[in-house]
Amino acid sequence: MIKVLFFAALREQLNSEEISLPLDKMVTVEHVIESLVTKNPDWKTAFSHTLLCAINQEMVTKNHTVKSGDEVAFFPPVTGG
Amino acid sequence: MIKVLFFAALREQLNSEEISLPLDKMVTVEHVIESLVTKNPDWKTAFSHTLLCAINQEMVTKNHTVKSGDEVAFFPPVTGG
Amino acid sequence: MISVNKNAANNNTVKIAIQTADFNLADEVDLLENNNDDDGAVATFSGRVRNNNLGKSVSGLFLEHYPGMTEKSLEKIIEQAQAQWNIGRVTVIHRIGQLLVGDQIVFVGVTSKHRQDAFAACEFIMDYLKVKAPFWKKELSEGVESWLDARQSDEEKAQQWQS
Amino acid sequence: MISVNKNAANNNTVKIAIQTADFNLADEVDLLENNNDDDGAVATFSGRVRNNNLGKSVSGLFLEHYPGMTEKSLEKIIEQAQAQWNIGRVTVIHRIGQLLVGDQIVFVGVTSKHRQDAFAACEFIMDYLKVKAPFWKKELSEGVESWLDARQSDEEKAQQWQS
Repeated sequence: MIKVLFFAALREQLNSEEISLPLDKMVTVEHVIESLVTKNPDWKTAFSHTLLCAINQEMVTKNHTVKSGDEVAFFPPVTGG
Repeated sequence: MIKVLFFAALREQLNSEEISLPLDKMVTVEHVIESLVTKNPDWKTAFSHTLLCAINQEMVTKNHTVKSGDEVAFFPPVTGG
Repeated sequence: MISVNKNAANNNTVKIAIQTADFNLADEVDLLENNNDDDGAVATFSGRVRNNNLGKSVSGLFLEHYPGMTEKSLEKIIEQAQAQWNIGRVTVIHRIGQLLVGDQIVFVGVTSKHRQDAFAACEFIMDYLKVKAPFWKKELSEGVESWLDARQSDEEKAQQWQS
Repeated sequence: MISVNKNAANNNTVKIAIQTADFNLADEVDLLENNNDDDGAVATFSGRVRNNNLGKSVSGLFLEHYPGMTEKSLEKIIEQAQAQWNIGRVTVIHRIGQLLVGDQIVFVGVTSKHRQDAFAACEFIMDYLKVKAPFWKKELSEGVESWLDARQSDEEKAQQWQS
């Protein structure tokens, strides 16, 4: 299982802030997005925007490996400061 | 006449903070220094150090013209801030 | 949420605070300067909610963040600054939640023996915070709430430090 | 000696103060921010007397200046900053007379709509003040008073802005 978090505009677009996803093998961030969109076809548009991803609270690129127990977060480019 | 001011280390070396100097024609800053040193031969060492000059409170170079009524100031490179 | 790491050996105290509460700039500068006679230079930046953005009038902001990751990302940014410049103490405060026009949003303060290091590290931390720290602003403008888009200029400014 | 030029049209208030008295950083930042919702960014620098300089322990400083020219030179430096960057209010305070370790010497604060302008103008003003404003420091170190030499590095840093 992995925990998947959504923030800001993405959270509102998906109307979801946290879901759990079964994970039986090591995959990439790209695969996680694919399986999210397969399960929820109406999420496709939201995931077509530029998004950032963090695994265990560290920014990663989309070919980064995800393993069971990871906290995976998707969010729009940041706008603090 | 011109008013000549000295500041900081230079003021202490010359033991003078302000003098008046007669001026019968337009000269350069370089000429002012020459006439100061001619009148006070023991000032020669102090004026051989790197010094800055301001005329009427604006920084100038040594070939700048000095005219009667000017306030001419000599001082070491500045060290504020 | 406050994290303070004190390294007694070289006076490198780091304070990171993510909070809804306002902060007092003078208190923060006192904290940077107190018992810190080694460092003569203090550079600070403070950012507040402006009354306009990209030509629209603004009445307030809501700031969301990613608890946990926010602190980690700020720690990492500060470590990068410490690696590049000879700096002493660092404070980063970022507010979250509902803010009004004129409210303080962010404070960065850096002390150093030399002003150039204090300025550079302070600006670096702000630039990296803008593109690396997980904060998001929702703007209230003329009765409409909308998430702000990231600015290309912020991304470009942060990249300049790598050259 | 305080000179305040207010340009109501674009909120460009300039405050220059040369004083023996101490100043309060929070009050100065308040003055920069008060009724200034246009400018979201405030960059500040403050310099204090360090307890050491070039390896020697320092117990105090005496600061001499050239009354009249000091104010003029600071006005000119601020005008140059206003010409180069889009900035709002500017405050420059420089103390003179006898100062002890830890005492504040100088404050520069700049507001702007954008942080980059505030940072750049603040650093520029400090760099130019260091080489153009007629202040001289006499240092008291181990019982001996001596005038400080100007630093080549300050001259070089100021020249960088011209490239």
